[in-house]
Amino acid sequence: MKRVPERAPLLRAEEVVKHFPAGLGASVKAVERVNFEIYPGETVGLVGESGCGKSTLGRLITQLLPVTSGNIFFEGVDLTKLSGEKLRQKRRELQMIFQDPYSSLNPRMTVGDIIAEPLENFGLLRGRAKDKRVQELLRIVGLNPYFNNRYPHEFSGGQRQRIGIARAIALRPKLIVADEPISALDVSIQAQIINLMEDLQKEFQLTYLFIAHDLSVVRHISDRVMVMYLGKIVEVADSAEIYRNPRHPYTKALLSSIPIPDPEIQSKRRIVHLSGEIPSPVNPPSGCRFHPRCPIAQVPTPCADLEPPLEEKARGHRAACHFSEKVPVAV
Amino acid sequence: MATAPGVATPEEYVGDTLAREQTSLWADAWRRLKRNRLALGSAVFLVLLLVVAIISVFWTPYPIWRQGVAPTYQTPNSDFLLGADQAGRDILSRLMVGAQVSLEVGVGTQIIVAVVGVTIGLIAGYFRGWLDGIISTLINIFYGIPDLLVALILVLILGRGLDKIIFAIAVTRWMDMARLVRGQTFSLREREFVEAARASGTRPNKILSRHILPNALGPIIVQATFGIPQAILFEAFLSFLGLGVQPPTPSWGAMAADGFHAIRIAPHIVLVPAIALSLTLMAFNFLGDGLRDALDPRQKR
Amino acid sequence: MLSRRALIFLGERLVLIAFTAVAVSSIVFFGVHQLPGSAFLSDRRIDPAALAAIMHHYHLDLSLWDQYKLFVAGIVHGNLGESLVNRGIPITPLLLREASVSLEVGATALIFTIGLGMVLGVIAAIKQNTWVDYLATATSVIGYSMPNFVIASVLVLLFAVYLYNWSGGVLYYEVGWEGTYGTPGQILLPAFALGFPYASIVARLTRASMLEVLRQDYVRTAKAKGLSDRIVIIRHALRNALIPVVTILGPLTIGIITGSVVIENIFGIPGLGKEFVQSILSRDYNIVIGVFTFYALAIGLANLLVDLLYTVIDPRIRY
Amino acid sequence: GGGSTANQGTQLAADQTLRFPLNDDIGSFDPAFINAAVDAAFAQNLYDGLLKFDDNLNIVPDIAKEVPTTSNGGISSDGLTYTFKLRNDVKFSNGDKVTAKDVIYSWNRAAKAQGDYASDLDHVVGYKDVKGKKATTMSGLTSSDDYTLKVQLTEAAGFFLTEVAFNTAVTGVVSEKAVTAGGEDTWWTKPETLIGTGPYKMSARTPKQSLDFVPVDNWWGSPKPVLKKIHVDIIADLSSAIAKYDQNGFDNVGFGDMNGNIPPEDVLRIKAGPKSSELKFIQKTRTTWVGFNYEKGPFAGTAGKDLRKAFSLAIDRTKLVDVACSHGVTCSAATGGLISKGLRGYLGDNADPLAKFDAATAKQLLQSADPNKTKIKGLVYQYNPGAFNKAIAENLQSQWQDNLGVKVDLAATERQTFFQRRTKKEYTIFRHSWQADYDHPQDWFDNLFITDAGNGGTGYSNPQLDALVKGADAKKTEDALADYKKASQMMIDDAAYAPLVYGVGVFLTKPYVKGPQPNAFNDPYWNELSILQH
Amino acid sequence: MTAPVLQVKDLKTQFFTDDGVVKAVDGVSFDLHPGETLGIVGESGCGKSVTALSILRLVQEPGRITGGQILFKGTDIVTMPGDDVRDIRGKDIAMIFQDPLSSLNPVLKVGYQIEEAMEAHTKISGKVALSRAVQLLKQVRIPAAESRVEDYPHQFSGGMRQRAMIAMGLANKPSILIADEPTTALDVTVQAQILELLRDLNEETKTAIILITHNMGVVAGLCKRVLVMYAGRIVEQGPVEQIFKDPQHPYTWSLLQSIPRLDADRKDRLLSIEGLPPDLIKPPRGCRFHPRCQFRIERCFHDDPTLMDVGPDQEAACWVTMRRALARDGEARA
Ligand SMILES: Nc1ncnc2c1ncn2[C@@H]1O[C@H](COP(=O)(O)OP(=O)(O)OP(=O)(O)O)[C@@H](O)[C@H]1O
Ligand SMILES: Nc1ncnc2c1ncn2[C@@H]1O[C@H](COP(=O)(O)OP(=O)(O)OP(=O)(O)O)[C@@H](O)[C@H]1O
Ligand SMILES: [Mg+2]
Ligand SMILES: [Mg+2]
Repeated sequence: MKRVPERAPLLRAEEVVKHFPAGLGASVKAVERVNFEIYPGETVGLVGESGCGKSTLGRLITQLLPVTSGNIFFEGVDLTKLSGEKLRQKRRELQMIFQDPYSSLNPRMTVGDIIAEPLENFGLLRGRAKDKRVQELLRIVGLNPYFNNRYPHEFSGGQRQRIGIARAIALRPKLIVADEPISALDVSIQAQIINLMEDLQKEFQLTYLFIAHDLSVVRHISDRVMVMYLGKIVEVADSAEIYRNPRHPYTKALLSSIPIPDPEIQSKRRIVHLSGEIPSPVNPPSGCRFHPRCPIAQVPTPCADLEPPLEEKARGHRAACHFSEKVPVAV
Repeated sequence: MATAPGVATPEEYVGDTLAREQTSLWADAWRRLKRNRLALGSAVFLVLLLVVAIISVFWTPYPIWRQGVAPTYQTPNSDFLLGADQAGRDILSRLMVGAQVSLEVGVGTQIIVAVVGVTIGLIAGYFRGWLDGIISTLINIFYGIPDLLVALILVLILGRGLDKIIFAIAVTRWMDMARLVRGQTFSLREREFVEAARASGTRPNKILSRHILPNALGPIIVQATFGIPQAILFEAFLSFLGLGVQPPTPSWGAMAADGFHAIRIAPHIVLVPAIALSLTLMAFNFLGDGLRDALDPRQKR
Repeated sequence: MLSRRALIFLGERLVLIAFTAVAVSSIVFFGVHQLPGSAFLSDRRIDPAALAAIMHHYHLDLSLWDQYKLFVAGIVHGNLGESLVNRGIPITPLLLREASVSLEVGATALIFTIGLGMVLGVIAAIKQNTWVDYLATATSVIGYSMPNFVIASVLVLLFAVYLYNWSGGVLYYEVGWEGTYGTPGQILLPAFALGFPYASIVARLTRASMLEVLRQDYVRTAKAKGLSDRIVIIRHALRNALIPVVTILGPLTIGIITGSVVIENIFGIPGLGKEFVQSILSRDYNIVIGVFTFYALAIGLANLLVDLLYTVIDPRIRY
Repeated sequence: GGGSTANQGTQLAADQTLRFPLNDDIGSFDPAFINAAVDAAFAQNLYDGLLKFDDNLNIVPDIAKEVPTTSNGGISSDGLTYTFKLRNDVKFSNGDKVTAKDVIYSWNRAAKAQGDYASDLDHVVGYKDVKGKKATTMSGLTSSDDYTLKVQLTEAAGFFLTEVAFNTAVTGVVSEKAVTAGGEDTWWTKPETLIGTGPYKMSARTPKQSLDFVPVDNWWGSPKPVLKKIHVDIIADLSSAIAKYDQNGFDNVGFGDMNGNIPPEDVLRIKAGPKSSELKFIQKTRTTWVGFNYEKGPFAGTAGKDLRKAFSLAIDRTKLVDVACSHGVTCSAATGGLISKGLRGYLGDNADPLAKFDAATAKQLLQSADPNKTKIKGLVYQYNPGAFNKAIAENLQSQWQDNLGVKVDLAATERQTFFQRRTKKEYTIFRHSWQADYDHPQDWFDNLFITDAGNGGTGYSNPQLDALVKGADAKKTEDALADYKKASQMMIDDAAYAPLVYGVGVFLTKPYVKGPQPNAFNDPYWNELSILQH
Repeated sequence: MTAPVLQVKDLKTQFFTDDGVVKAVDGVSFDLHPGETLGIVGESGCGKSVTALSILRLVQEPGRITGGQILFKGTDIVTMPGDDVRDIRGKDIAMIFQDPLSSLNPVLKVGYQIEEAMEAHTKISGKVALSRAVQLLKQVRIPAAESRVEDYPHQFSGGMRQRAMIAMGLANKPSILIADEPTTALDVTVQAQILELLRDLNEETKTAIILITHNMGVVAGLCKRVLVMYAGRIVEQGPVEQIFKDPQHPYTWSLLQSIPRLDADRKDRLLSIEGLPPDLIKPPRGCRFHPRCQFRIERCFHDDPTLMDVGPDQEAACWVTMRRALARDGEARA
């Protein structure tokens, strides 16, 4: 198991906030004062229920969306202060892999053109050199290099996801944000992509932010895991640690809900019930955002009126809970 | 290991087996279109119409202006296949030139509409914000007024002439295209491949030209195809109210209007251009339907 | 029943419609004054002094801007001025009456349009790819490929002429309008001519929308419950299929308005459409502007109606 | 006059309603403003003047007891003073008596209003002051007692009585009381205040939809009205109106100046059918010709004479009327000068050499005037739209191309714009026409042909003609005719125009409508009509 | 053993598309006993949903059942008159679908849609139906059911919609409930609740459940027996414990190996199944899985295996079976 290196972070998010206008002066508080770091060479997993702000955070990091406030430092440079050509130049280092292998490739462009586009944008390679590079990239991701003049719709989902990966690594970026790269794929294909991503990481010293809602996949691929709930990061820890010793009741509930493909174990497991549904991000609950659903919350104080800070509960293990010690251990 | 013919085997690359055979999306669409007999028949009809229109530039059985080549109100006979009109002019000749007028109006209008509508739509859809606000308001205002009547006033202000009619119709018909392209751009902009292009540092103009426009082209073509009969109808309407092209240039609408009062003594004067008009409109509509089905496989049955 | 919110919404919309009407009439105001020619020209002698006197009477000697101010002052009082050609006729009551006539015909056409269109569309969708479908589809393509003047002239030929001759003058369509509002019989034919092209469009839209809805999961759910086909179609499919159909009510209104320009002339109906052509050709500026104001109001109200209908049909939409 | 067909019996029908259509609403019923024939067609039944035209266009007394002449002392020997003796039994429809004061009021009011026909009074002393707003009454109008009116003229005018008789405009008598009560501009729009002395009064009006008239009780004149109601529907498309006539919804189509608007196709259809006897064709006083720009362009001045002539001779008018007027039914070739057939000043059939068809000469003239056809290149014939004008334009184009080898483009410009541009002499070659107001050549020459005539549009100027016309205008009509004819001859010599057609009015009247036929100017008076049993 | 309530015998359902005939279900047979919970797993497009829809004869154009029998309590649904099928639908066999939002009619109240399910089969007054609907909503644990019956679907959250769908399914106390991926669109926490609900309902009402899913974990938690489908066929079936512990078909085995598990130690690499699922218009000859199978033998290329007994109550369609394959690999390694 890789240890988190004690180096300067590749990326640091400070108090990042994203609000979307939702009409009549209201706003969707998609991401609310989030802080975290990503170190070079590691894979950070980001999990959470649908709509908790994972994708938004991913898009903020790659600057596909402007932040409402806060800063994102990439190798010490504040991305939120950049714009236009300067930002464009930074994009060489920051790439993204998308969830939907069908809508993430332009159906009117050949696969070769799709992969070559990032190269062209920065004028890196031309003519035959470019073609050769494209073919090499195809080979790297396990596709036949001579399919470079085919169109995306001729490929299957898994193959398309490989094309998306080839495009993402074309510029040799330092950080890749992968937004649920496997959740749209057939079960039998998912492992192919996970393995490919792991291989590429080794080969090109990539750093991943891996977004998923499936904790078991995240745990498999990540060195560290961040758990998000309603726009906030509620827990960050080493991936083995978080499974063994969750310090946030939400993480605990999430873990207990994941079905294990073993009837014997599954029939013995006890599910931590969360009452109610995920609240609206337009009017998030006061205090700890999780308190209305929390099995161990003490209402009204402190949970309903005091927002718990994301603080170190153990070495390299941070959680945002007033009663983290009460979270039951093990599954 | 022997491989049975026609049986897929795993090879060195995962990508050796393709999910489908090689076809470009356009070829695919063409294949679907070819199967639609009505659309294909319409396309053939329209090509013939185009040929007739081109021929009419150089030759017509009789000069379209010459009166008294036949007795007035002559019903169709072997010399005058479609009869003669109230001034004793050959209707067939006039019908041929009328095809020319209709096609010019239809296509000319749609070219302007396409250029203007696509540009405006792309700008509004891609850059959004206040620009989109202004454009959308403009579009809504134009939708709130009776287009034809505005075109009519414009023709009165500008004066007659094919170019002016084309302009006037285009001025009142650009919104459909602009709204369509705006909507397309809006949704395409949100598609992940556009995000991917942005993420990999593609400049906006290239995103518009390489990613958004080509993907919106299908609906644009369909819209333009449906726009043509509309424009032709507009011209016929204006002609019917006596505001069409200058006589003796015949437009089908004007021919019908001129013969309108003769409907009780010589219905063919009205019916011939009316049928030609209806057939042409029908052909464009069928072709539009066919194109839409072909270019939008979701509707495929 | 109306909530406060709904009332505010309604109020806002009505203000907006009024504003649009003023805006449209303003544009038309400046537009028509660009038209060459004037209402006072004829092949008679044109004495400059006399002309000046008339121009003065109608304030046409003022600057366009001053005229506009007068116009706006008038319009807020609902006064659209006086006809330039038919002297001494105040426009507002005239147009109100003509609008009511057009509304009568237009509404009949609209009812007819929607009724026939939906029936054709639904039948075609249910019997997809059968001869019924082809027949209905063909009818509708023919319908919107025929200019309304063609339809109207054929109808006149059939019902006013051939039917009269055939029945020996017993059965016939009486051309020309009795009084202000005509008889139901007299409304029917123009309403048909006016509505048929649009009925075809509605039919086509209904068919497409119906087919789309019939593919939806909830239709499958309804079938899985064991509901009969009739109930599935009426209760589950139709109402949802109506939603996109309602959308075109706005454009439909515009279509019927423009269509009325031709139809009213052919059938001799004393409505706004007939007025429009006459007044613009005779440069009766005030009437042209007035007609447009009415049209803008009608279109605005139609769109409001569409939005209200939405809330009735689709509970997801709330204002 | 007299009923046309009486085979249906001579019994009067129980329902004495006359129904006929108009294609547009009337412009005004205020005599001071009336300027259209359609308005006049109604006004003649609502108002009276001192004199009027009878069914045969003779000037006959109306409110006046007799037509003034030199012999009966009504006209002074210098032709400057006219004295009218008024009947003393004339009443307005509200019962008020009519006196000379009412006449003076009406005339002054008209002069002040400066409607299109106000100039009919321009020979009256004091008119210029009223026009120039220096006075409100014309000093030339005086009355010694309630029933005597004296009119002073500034110069002798042979056509003055004609102008007085043309009483539907300007000289019609209105009631001051009613005008004041109803408002200067609006009194005539309401049945209550539309007060005249005629046999009928307006009983209802829905603007742009219908008009209704009923007889005035105990009307003072004769014959006493028989028709109990006149109902007029406004139907934009006359074909629809004719369909309604076919269905017995109308008793007549053509009254109210609609006789020139009946589509030739309907005329042909009815003419070929069983009801052809219901069609009546009346020679109307309208002439259509081609105007040339006399000031600039290829046709200008004396230099352009040959070209003008060539264009005129190249027109085969038989073919023209064949196509444009349903085989010559709705119009006839204009072969006797510009003043229409049937009017004083008409030169006689085939008297106009410009109306000859002679393609050979035409070509020759063109060849000598413009051998390379450079001057006439890009020629555009201007007209205002309308089925008739368009048919003529298209036929002219066809003929000029065939007979002269000249390609002339056509340009339709809407009526309103057309007149404006034509008056500004922007057009080179264009449609021109005139409908006589009254039967006097002065109406034509002063309006159209003298230098700077208000409605010329050509810029035609011939000082000799001007002088001749001025002299003729002062003469008594009978004496002046020769001069006018001479003036017409001058225009022929100048080839000032290319004559086309004279208008023919078409009337469709049910056989049971009894009464006189319309004449060149007017519909029959309603009080002379009745409905027979049918 | 009781008689099966549903017997599917050699079911064949095909779609006649422009591109060719899609053999979506190609000879599927299985039995369902009263009160049983049966899982059907397989990756996308293998024919799970079409099988389910075929049972209620809800396959839409251009699809058609082209062969086989579906015996419900002894009578064949395939050949039944339409009206009789309609009687069975929703009354004896109920079905719930994957996307609860699109499966509920957006313009009708939730309560009404449940009442309708009852009124389609029994004559009851509106009042009774309404109180039944409230009761059903309570049964599926929807809080404040009395007021929520008046809500429209869009006012419900995802989990509540699926509960409402289940309530609708239970309205006529059917003997079979077919749930087609009832939790795929839901979050894991909600999924856990729905699965628990289904388990409880199965125990309470003894309704037999067919649960369709592609998630092996979901089957493990709910079902007693499982069918594994691949390319329109059943490739393996048996009791859940058996299949998960000792899968005999390489496809089942690979599937279980290829998914990361929370409970196991983290592995460096997952086992991956190479290649693509086959095209059902032109499926591979021989065993349909052979192009992707790492244990194939010569015979697999041309011989199509049928289900064979591979253990107690366990069947697999494979010439090799994992038992033999693993033994062979062991030999090779040794
Ligand atoms: N462009 C946008 N405009 C408005 N609201 C948005 C926008 N994008 C996201 N949101 C809202 O922000 C919240 C977070 O969305 P986000 O897509 O980041 O969630 P997620 O965690 O990625 O969910 P999922 O697992 O469904 O992908 C949601 O409530 C969403 O509705
Ligand atoms: N309407 C249709 N037309 C053509 N082919 C169809 C149609 N519906 C289903 N199919 C085909 O039938 C096969 C089986 O589909 P089915 O929906 O049963 O798969 P599934 O196992 O339920 O997959 P998923 O997990 O995606 O729901 C697929 O290959 C599909 O392409
Ligand atoms: Mg997301
Ligand atoms: Mg499925």
